[in-house]
Amino acid sequence: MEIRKKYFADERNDDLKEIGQSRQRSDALGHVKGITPFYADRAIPGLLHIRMVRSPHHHARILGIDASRAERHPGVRRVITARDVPHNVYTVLSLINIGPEDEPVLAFDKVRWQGEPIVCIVADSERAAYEAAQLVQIAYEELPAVFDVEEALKPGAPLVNEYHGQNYYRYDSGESRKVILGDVEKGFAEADFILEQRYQASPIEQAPTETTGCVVVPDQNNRFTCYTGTQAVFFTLDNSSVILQVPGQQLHFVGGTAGGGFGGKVDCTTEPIAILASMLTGRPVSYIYNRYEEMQISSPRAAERIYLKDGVMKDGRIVARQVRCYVDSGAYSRHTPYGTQKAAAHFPGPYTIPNVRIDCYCVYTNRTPSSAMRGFGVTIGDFALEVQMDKLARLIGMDPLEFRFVNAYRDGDMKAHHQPTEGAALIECMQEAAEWADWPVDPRCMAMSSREPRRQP
Amino acid sequence: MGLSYRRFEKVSAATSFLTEEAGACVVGGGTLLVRRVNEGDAAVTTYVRVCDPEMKRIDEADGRIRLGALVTMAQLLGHPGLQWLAPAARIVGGPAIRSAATVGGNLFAASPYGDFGVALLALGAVVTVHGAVGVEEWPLAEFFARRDSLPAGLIVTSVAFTRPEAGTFRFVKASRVKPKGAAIVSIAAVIARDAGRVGAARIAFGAMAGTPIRASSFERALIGEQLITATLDRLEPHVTEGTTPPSDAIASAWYRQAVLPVHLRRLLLPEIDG
Amino acid sequence: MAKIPLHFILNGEERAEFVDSGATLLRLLRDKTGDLTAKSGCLQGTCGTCTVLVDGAPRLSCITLAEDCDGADVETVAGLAAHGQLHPLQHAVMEHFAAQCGFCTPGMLMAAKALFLTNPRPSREDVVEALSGNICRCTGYEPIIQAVLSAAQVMSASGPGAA
Amino acid sequence: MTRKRGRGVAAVNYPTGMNLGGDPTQALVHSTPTGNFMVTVSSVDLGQGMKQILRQICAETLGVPSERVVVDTADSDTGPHCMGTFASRGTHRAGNAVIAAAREARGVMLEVAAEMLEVSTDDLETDGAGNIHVVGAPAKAVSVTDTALAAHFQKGRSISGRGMFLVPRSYPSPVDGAMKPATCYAHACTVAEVEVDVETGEVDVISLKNVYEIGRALNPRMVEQQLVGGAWMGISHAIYETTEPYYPQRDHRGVDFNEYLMPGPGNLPRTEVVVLERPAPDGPYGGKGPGEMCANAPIPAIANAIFDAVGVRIDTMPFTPEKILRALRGLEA
Repeated sequence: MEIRKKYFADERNDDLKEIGQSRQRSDALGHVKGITPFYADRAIPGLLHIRMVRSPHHHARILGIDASRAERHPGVRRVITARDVPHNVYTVLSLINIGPEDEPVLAFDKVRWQGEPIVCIVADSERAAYEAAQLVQIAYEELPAVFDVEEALKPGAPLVNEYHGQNYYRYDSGESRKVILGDVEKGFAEADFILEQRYQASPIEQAPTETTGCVVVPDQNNRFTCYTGTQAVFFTLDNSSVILQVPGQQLHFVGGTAGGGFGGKVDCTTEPIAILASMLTGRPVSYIYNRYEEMQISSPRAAERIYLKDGVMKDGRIVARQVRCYVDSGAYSRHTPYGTQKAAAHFPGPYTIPNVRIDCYCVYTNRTPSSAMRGFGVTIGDFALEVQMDKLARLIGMDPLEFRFVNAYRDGDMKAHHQPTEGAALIECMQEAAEWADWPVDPRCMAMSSREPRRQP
Repeated sequence: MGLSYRRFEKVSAATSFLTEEAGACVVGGGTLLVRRVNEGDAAVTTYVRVCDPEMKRIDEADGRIRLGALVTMAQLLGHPGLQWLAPAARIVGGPAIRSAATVGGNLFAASPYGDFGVALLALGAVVTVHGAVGVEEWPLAEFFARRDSLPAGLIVTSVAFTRPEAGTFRFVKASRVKPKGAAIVSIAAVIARDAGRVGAARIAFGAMAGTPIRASSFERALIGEQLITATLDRLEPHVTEGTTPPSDAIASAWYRQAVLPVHLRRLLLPEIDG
Repeated sequence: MAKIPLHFILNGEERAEFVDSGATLLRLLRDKTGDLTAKSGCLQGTCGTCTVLVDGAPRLSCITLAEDCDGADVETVAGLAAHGQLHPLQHAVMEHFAAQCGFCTPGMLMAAKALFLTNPRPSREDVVEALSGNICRCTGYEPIIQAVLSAAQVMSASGPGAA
Repeated sequence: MTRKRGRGVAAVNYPTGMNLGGDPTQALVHSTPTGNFMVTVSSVDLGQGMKQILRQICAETLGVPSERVVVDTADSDTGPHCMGTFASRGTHRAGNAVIAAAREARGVMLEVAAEMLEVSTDDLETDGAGNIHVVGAPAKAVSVTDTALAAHFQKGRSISGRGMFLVPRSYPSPVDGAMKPATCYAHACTVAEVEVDVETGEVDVISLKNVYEIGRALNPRMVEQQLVGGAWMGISHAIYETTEPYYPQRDHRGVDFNEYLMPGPGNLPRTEVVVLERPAPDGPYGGKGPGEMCANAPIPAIANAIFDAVGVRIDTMPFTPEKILRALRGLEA
């Protein structure tokens, strides 16, 4: 890696002693000795283990649950169902006043995705828990399911989540988070060319090598210590406190060292139930996702479908961009209403476009609830935007990199979400890339600067 | 229920135990069975470890090679007389899998796994099985046909095949992830030439059905032909005949059938591939 | 479950432990010996984070049965640093910034050590093959490959028997 | 020729932090009696190196070597509140909180040193090596250790500081979406070169040239870790990964590392990284969050390179061999 200091040299001071130095990581020695303490790396005598009975159906009514055989199974300490959870229906973002509460810790009336947890087995060994889980009998009435974001929004589609009442998250701006700048229809009317395209991505798993989980130990003074791989200690502690209806001071979270996260460990799916199991049994309890659960039960990056419509001039200027983005939240909200809003803030990308209309929909379907992942709300949008940029350039017969220079945002340019651009550096990145990759562009591009105001046409 | 481990020195004793104990299963390298148990399959209640040293041996006599069922992929790779088989042994997982995974266990791997079985099928291997009724030898194809409904107590103890003529065994596995990944398709071929033309051919495909299968139609069509591009182009319709590939997380059935002829051509005519 | 007594060598020390019949080597190591260096990343044999050496061969301890290791010589990362000195592989991983979250690192180190036991002067291709059963989600593998190659150089420069 | 080469470019930006929920983080810094410093936070290190970065930020602010700083992360009994490690906020938010805490601690430290040296605090500077001295007179100095000992045992002062960094919540306008979603943006441009096998649809990424603008590379080797690993994840997203290969059908989902596809050590391109620095005015020493953004630009760059190579557009991620082969056959038809 090289740092090219010729750019923005006057904005940087080089008289720092620690900053800018490639010091060895303080955790490197622990890593190579194998002694970095991950949440499961504590020898705890008498540890109990959790396995979950999960829905085999994508969408079904629960008619009855019979866990009596599981309760009698050797090694089983406790069987937990929805009625044991003090505040069973929750949503993680209620902490920042984003509601409604829409997800049960343990399903009771309905299951809304294949893999949804229903019955929690707490046993002396993983083996005993697995055996008992197979003895739980649940009667279902299957319901029609919907898996496609646009199908889900059609009238008559199966209703996924009754807590919302419709298959989308209702923002204060309506069925979508809207961002509007200028008049997009006027822009299209002026444009020399119009291009409308559809992009899509399917869900992606964060796939950290360490699976999601926690180990809970009952502490003195009726407190519970939760060793966890969470990415958000207090977020998880506070949500656990809400779900368990216990004051936060009764909970002690220890974490800070995760075996990879990539956004996959911001939900709060293992800690509350493990703490509850510890409360109910008085024993230390571990709840560690197996690899199947990490791959298919933990929230993935949401699937998205994106429609981009652009109006572009022969000289390369994009004069209008319309975005319709459907984010597949799965059966519950988790962090997706927030990620969808983040997507709305990110479009139309790092380009200055006078007329923009963005509608981002957070849509409920009968799939694994989605949540954060590295690049949350942005990664798939960037894929769509930057492929679209390539197509637009070719449509008007311009070099794809030059086309980006023409439209790249600069300091002071108004963004679609009505903020002036500050600290732009896209032009300089492209200049460096052009030079380095030997990608010839017009000299006027190489003379541009993010700090020079755009000349209005 | 619970779980236990039983060790048997004699195959016959293990067979009797397996017949009596419904949840008992023979464990080889553990790559299939221990994983199943780890993932919660409570139907398995006893690991049966057979310690017969014969099952760990590699023997060759009169051009006939016998591999004990517990011979590992690592053992095969280290065997000086079997270096020609290395391409098929090396693609079975990373080194840690290969020091556990066995010849016998590979025969039980469901599609798209079990690539070594593809090689054995092309080699015309026979499987020796010990069961309640005694010792039998089954052609490998028959074993695969019966694999999902084997009688209780049956133990695969070895496989045997005739050493192919030098240079006639070919193997390829196409996978997405490199250097190791599950098969899009794997192909093994033993092709003997007779005066510039194909004299005999045994070709097997992996991941093109529920078990490894022989490319029977294509093999028949190939006899007497010159091994050149034009032949393969002409015979291409035979290549996928009889294949019923799975659609799975690696590839769809459509894709497997679409690229099978490409990988087959590249295996048979490596010098031609651009 | 029946408790089975096992004798084995762990990083050069004799050990005797009781295990539940049918337990894996990973459980034996983590639950009984206090050696927590082998990680439990999948329990499927697909990630390599639990890689240890058994009688000098790399094994996935999550799918290796403890009872098959009675009398075996087991090595983990805990035994890699001899007499308080880091192994060249450990040095190299640090120097090359080849660990991020660190969860795959013990398995990677043992996979690399297994390579050196049979091939002290590996090519890049050999290293790639040796690490092919170990998943890393952070680094993109290249720094790990470079670290292993450089450790091999250091070790071959310091003479045979260094492994 | 069955293999065709092409190259493509993509350029992106990425927000640091998200103000759409209110974005606070706190930190505490205190000195031990011998002048070592503890940073206490509840922020999480996922492998990106938070512990080390906060250590360097704290050391820089205090004016001591980073070896004298220990970062204690994520014990809810001792670490003050942090929203968590996500949205590229860790380094930026926790870093700023640590700066604030370290500044306060440094203030006390200099006051004690000033009393010991009988000068004004304005006349003092730190040498970054463990000493405090009079500006322009390095000999007139007291060590950080002696200062801490004196503070603790003689002066009755606590060399400590509290740090808070809050970006107030921005509520988007329901009418036009006007909002301030982030405080600063990182940038990237990637040029990808690929080779496509036209008979199988398989793509090999040959090289990635990545230019990243990340504010300030606070620890360049650690930045490189993120950027190289992130570029790999970009390739992985582009041509391998999904939990649902037949989306929106839910069949045949991968449950292990054999079925959940990612590039192996034998699938690596030549990945090169160049970093530009335009310091963020509100960033800790100008730093932004580079860790998330780095996976994004490679994906469309690869898509565009595939088009350049073989003339097909794959508008659905991931760009599997099957999608490419079907598109190629569509071209022929």
